[in-house]
Amino acid sequence: MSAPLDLVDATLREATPLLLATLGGVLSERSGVINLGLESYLLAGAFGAAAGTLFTGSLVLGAAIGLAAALVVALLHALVCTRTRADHVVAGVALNLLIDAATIAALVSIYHTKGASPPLGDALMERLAAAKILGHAPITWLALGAVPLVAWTLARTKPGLRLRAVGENPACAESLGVSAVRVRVLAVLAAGLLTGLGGVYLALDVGSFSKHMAGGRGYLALACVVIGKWRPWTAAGAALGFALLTALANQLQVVTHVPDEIPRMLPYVVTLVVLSGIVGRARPPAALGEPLGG
Amino acid sequence: MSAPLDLVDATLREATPLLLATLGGVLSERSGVINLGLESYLLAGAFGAAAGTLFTGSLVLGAAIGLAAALVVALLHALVCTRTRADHVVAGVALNLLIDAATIAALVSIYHTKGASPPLGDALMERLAAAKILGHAPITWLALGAVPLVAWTLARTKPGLRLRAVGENPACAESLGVSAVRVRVLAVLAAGLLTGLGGVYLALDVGSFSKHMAGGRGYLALACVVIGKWRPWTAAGAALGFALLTALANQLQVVTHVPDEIPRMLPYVVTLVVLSGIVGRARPPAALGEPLGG
Amino acid sequence: MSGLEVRGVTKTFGQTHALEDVSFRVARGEIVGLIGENGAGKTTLLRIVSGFLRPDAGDVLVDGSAVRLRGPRDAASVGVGMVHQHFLLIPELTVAENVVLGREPGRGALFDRGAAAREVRACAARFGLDVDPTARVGDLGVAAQQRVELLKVLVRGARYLLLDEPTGLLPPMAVRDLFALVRRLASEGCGVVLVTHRLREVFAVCGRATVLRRGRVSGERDVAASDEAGLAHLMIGDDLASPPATGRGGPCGAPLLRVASLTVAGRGGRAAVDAASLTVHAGEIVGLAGVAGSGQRELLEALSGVRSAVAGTVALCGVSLLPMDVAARRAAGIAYVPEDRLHDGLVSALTVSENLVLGAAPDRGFASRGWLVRERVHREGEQAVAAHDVRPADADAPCASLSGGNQQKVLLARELRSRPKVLLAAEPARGLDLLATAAVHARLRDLADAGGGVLFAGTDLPELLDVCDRVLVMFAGGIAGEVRPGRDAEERIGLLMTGGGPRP
Amino acid sequence: GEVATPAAGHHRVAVVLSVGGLGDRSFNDMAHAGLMDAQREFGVVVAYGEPAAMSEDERYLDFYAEQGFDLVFAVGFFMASSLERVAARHPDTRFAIIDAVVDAPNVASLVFREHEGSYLVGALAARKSKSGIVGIVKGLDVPLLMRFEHGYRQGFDAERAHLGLPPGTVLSMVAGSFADPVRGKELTRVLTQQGVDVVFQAAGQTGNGVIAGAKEAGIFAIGVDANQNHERPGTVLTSMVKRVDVALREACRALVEGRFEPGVHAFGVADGGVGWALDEYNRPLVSAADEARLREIERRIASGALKVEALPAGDAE
Ligand SMILES: Nc1ncnc2c1ncn2[C@@H]1O[C@H](COP(=O)(O)OP(=O)(O)OP(=O)(O)O)[C@@H](O)[C@H]1O
Ligand SMILES: Nc1ncnc2c1ncn2[C@@H]1O[C@H](COP(=O)(O)OP(=O)(O)OP(=O)(O)O)[C@@H](O)[C@H]1O
Ligand SMILES: [Mg+2]
Ligand SMILES: [Mg+2]
Repeated sequence: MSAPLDLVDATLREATPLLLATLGGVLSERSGVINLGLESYLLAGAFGAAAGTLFTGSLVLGAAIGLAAALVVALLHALVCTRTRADHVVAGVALNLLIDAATIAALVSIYHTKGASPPLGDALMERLAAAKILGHAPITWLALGAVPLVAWTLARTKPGLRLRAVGENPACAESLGVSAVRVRVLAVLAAGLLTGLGGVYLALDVGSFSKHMAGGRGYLALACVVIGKWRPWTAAGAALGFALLTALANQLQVVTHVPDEIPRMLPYVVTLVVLSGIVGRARPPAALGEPLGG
Repeated sequence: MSAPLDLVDATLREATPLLLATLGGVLSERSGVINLGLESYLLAGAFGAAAGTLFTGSLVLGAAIGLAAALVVALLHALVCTRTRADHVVAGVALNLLIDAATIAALVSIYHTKGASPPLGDALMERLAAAKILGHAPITWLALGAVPLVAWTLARTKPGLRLRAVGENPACAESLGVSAVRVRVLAVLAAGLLTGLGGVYLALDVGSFSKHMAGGRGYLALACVVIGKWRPWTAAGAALGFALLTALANQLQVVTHVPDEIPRMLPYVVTLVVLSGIVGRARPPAALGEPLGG
Repeated sequence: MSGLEVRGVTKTFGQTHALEDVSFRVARGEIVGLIGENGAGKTTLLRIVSGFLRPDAGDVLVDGSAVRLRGPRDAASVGVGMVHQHFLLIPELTVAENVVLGREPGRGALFDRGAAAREVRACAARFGLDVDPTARVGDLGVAAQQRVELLKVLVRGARYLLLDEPTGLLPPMAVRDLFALVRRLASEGCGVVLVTHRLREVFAVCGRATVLRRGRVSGERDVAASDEAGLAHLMIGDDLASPPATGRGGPCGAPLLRVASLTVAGRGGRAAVDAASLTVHAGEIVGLAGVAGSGQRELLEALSGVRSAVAGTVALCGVSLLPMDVAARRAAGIAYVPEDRLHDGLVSALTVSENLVLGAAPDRGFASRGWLVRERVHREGEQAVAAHDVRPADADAPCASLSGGNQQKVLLARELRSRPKVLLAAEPARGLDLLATAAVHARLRDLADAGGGVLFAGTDLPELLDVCDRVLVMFAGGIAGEVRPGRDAEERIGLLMTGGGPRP
Repeated sequence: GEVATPAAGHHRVAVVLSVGGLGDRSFNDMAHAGLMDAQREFGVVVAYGEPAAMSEDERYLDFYAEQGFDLVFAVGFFMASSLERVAARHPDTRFAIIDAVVDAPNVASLVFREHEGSYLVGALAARKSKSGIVGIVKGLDVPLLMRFEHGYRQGFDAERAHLGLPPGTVLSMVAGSFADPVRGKELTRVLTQQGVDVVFQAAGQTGNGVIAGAKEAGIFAIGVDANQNHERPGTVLTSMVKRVDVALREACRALVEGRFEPGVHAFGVADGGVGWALDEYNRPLVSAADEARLREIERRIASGALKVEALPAGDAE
């Protein structure tokens, strides 16, 4: 057991859901939708994956159900944020609180239990272990691969160009025949897909769903988006940085005896400090949070 | 014991912290600072009041310490949001998570417990009961009085005019010699004072501080601000509406047996629905969330 | 000695030398024209004098003594006020609140709204300005908003008034009113600086003209003793002997665009466009005149598809356009240069190339299966930048870094490169200098000569009459009449614009 | 946490605390106290860890198993799924889980018969209630908490019958959260308005508000899990305690004495795993007759003479 390698592994595990949510956040925010709802996509993805796997007995189907659940939540979010003049910030917060309560309600009504779904059976967990590639879950490698993919999509594809244009100036995009509503809905759905995959990872990694499982990772992902100045590579860098920080704090705890509130506060202190230090060219998309059609 | 009167009393109690945070949110947002940090002001106010009262043995001093704690948090928030180009949304979320962890850390270091502070002594609780006016805590009457006061300040005073001007067009205000930074800092401090008072109420009502005590009321207050279209009277109306809803749900629970998930989810569903339905003239302050000096 | 003077002022932005050793003065009671090409430094100079910018070197002197201006407030306190090209107003507040902000009347912290309204009303009455102090600024038209800007300066007792392109957005009557006010202020001892791209305005009101060229003063002339050619030469130098002629087109061809009884909903249940009918033929530039808010904007938006029509028909070469969305209309041959290029026209954070290909039909070859072919996009940008003389000639620069005039060139390049059948252009030369304006006019004529049609909406009547084959005049949402260039054309248009004259 | 150096002949016991760690004045603190008792009484070598996040639970359990500990405790319901996998990976290590059932050959599940303790406090409520209306505030509407309510109801009803009183009423409320004392207090007010004069809380931090509300209304509150009698002397009538420390210590004793057995071990009134708390704080509230009567009920439950139902007939967990 070599410590540096452990740290790399732990960082990758911590990074997987954070990275996916961060990339989702980048896509959504670059299209102009402030995405405070990432936390709810993670929760929906995790709940769907746990319940779906338990129900179908298949990991693939379970993961698909997790993604579908996240997509449904993202679709609701997208419609509220694009078809109405709703405030993005409040819509995101309300969605998070709603889905948090809804997953608990679903736990109670399906599994009659307080905090967590039943665990996946051994057979499933063994299949999960067998599916690992170089010691990591396939979703981890997907998350890493998604970074260049998202960067390339934004920079080099037509949908990417349109997404950026709508995030900056929806009126102009509309006048060129690009539907701003459509672009934003698709961007939020893409965010739902990526972040939902992060939620699937959370559930499959632990082997069950438990309430509040996202644990603020959605909020932290949004911080990564902003700290990374809305760019995929730098935002992903921020996510990896936070993951490393968390992994370090976890490893240190076994050795020394720090009270766990101190490491818990660290990411937010770092966020505030880094945010305050961002100056000059850190400009959000010009139409971020601006409702359409007014 | 008449049921309607009971309902009014229960609504007023529910409304007190929500109303204060909502008015704080109105002031902050009208000056251009997106205020997701209300939850942290509530927590700081509540913790300060509990710890301060336990330490000094005086309710007045304890309340003052609660307000001071909320003001310190608001000052930090104000500085991050005005002196730097930080993103208001992420700054607010990070602050909430930070203060939540910080109050737990403080509980541990002062009271060696993670859940709740020791309760205030009987003498203090009796003094609190004796201080009631027409069956309600003085803070409840302050909260009700604050509605016309905030409305009047915004509409009829020089600081109010300047606050609105900065929220709409800080560059224009600056060009006329009004310091946008100063106005926003003062607005956020006023939000800290009002919301902190709401936090003081939470702690004194229960007679102790316990972790996560704000329970999402800060987020709900922000929803009230937006649903109330950033205007004091209508936002206060939204806050009273939510309080009535909660009070009704509480009273109904004894009579019928509504599953508790429904009332828990209700405020957020209502928020999303109302938000979606707001059309036309619901326009946020033009410079809301816009950093200064770019 | 009384007057406002700058001495040896230098200002650089990064690599750009906006002003180099500029000296300039305006005496009390004098109206000075400040003219020059786009980017010559006029705005920069005014912003320095009014405290918005600090010079790298040089002094500002008011009535003989040097002043240190740390902000607009300092400038106001020594009697200098500026009216910006893009108004610095708060639409949500009332006129009175906008005017008194920062020096509100009232005891202590109280804001006395009545006193504010009285103060503003008194000042407005004194200068003959027509405003309602209790109106919301956002509800006012451009001309009224400008009066609010003027009031802000006048209430503060300005002795020097700096006006940056104040006529660019105004209809002719409002220009006349503005000039009357300016003359009156001068006669009361106020010094006025007027920045404009229209030389005839300099001849109309100014006593003296100072010409800036690439950040330096290239000359100062007594207006009475100069002519347009002389001033133009000072502005442009030997770059071009005479601007390219924009000759009138030949006989026009078949009808391209037919609009019949088009009606568009407006605010408050009124029709913004009310049963308008018009035809644009091949080879023709049709002007569209009217007081701002008469429905020109909504008409063009309805034709381009951005706004939906309530009733009527629109046909391009016989094919009905109304069922089509924006993309389909563009594919069918409609191009559109919106009035507000920053808001509707370009995405300023994207590069020149990206703006050029944004929304382009897939068959244009930038994209295969949705992936953008970078080289082709870049080449497209390079070509457009060269063909339209965009400066700096960098296709990968973000549009935000271009000057307003150059942004307009990019926009026009994008709309023309799809070889449209009909170009809808709102104020395509607004804010452009002499040369750039001439170039835009020439492009419109080229399109017409190649068999296209142009619908050209504008408020500058001489420009419209100079460029267009005929001018339609809108009034209250309808087409009030048609005027062909010729004697008295301007007067006839002016009459139709204000609701006078027979309806056709 | 700290890793103890193995000493020959000594048993080594590790405890993985649930998220939140020490200082919760409840499960974690009680588990720690039980571990210290075991160290003192049986000389076991001990270690404990406090995971920062639930996702770390499994790694902590693995860690202690790999370090060769003889018995590894998982404290809390939430660790069930992690422990299920860890136990399968380390078949030679013995595990125990508190407050949940894990079905594995090397795991002992230590659960509590909360309905028995709730029966006792329900009986006391019946003896103290003047109005004949008592209440319970639950954190969430879940079967686990149904056991509290059902036991409480049985004790209340039986005791009223024993005293020859007409049937009373038990009103039940759900707060929807374990961390909202303000709501707990408000619900207590609603109960008070209905005439409730004794309220039992099974709602975590929300319960702090229940106690505060009872204090304000001048009625009695009953604490839960840990002994909360000291929180508001005069108001807290008693507490329905779940002795995690007892469960943990008894498991250690079994290990040392070589009779540790996997499977479900339910701690109830008989073995002191659940009960009602009587100390200097609530002594003035409990008359000698009350105490004698409750001791009698305790004996009858312990002897099996009195059977307390866990759930109403027809309800399954
Ligand atoms: N934010 C910026 N960053 C970099 N360069 C800038 C920026 N703003 C302006 N420039 C440079 O300044 C030049 C002119 O800008 P500005 O908009 O002030 O011009 P202008 O004189 O008003 O021109 P126009 O008449 O064409 O509007 C441009 O060539 C541009 O390169
Ligand atoms: N904020 C700025 N940042 C960078 N460069 C600037 C800025 N403002 C002005 N400049 C530069 O200063 C030069 C002068 O610009 P200025 O706006 O004064 O021109 P102008 O004469 O007012 O032009 P126009 O007639 O188009 O209004 C421009 O060429 C531009 O390069
Ligand atoms: Mg200029
Ligand atoms: Mg310009």
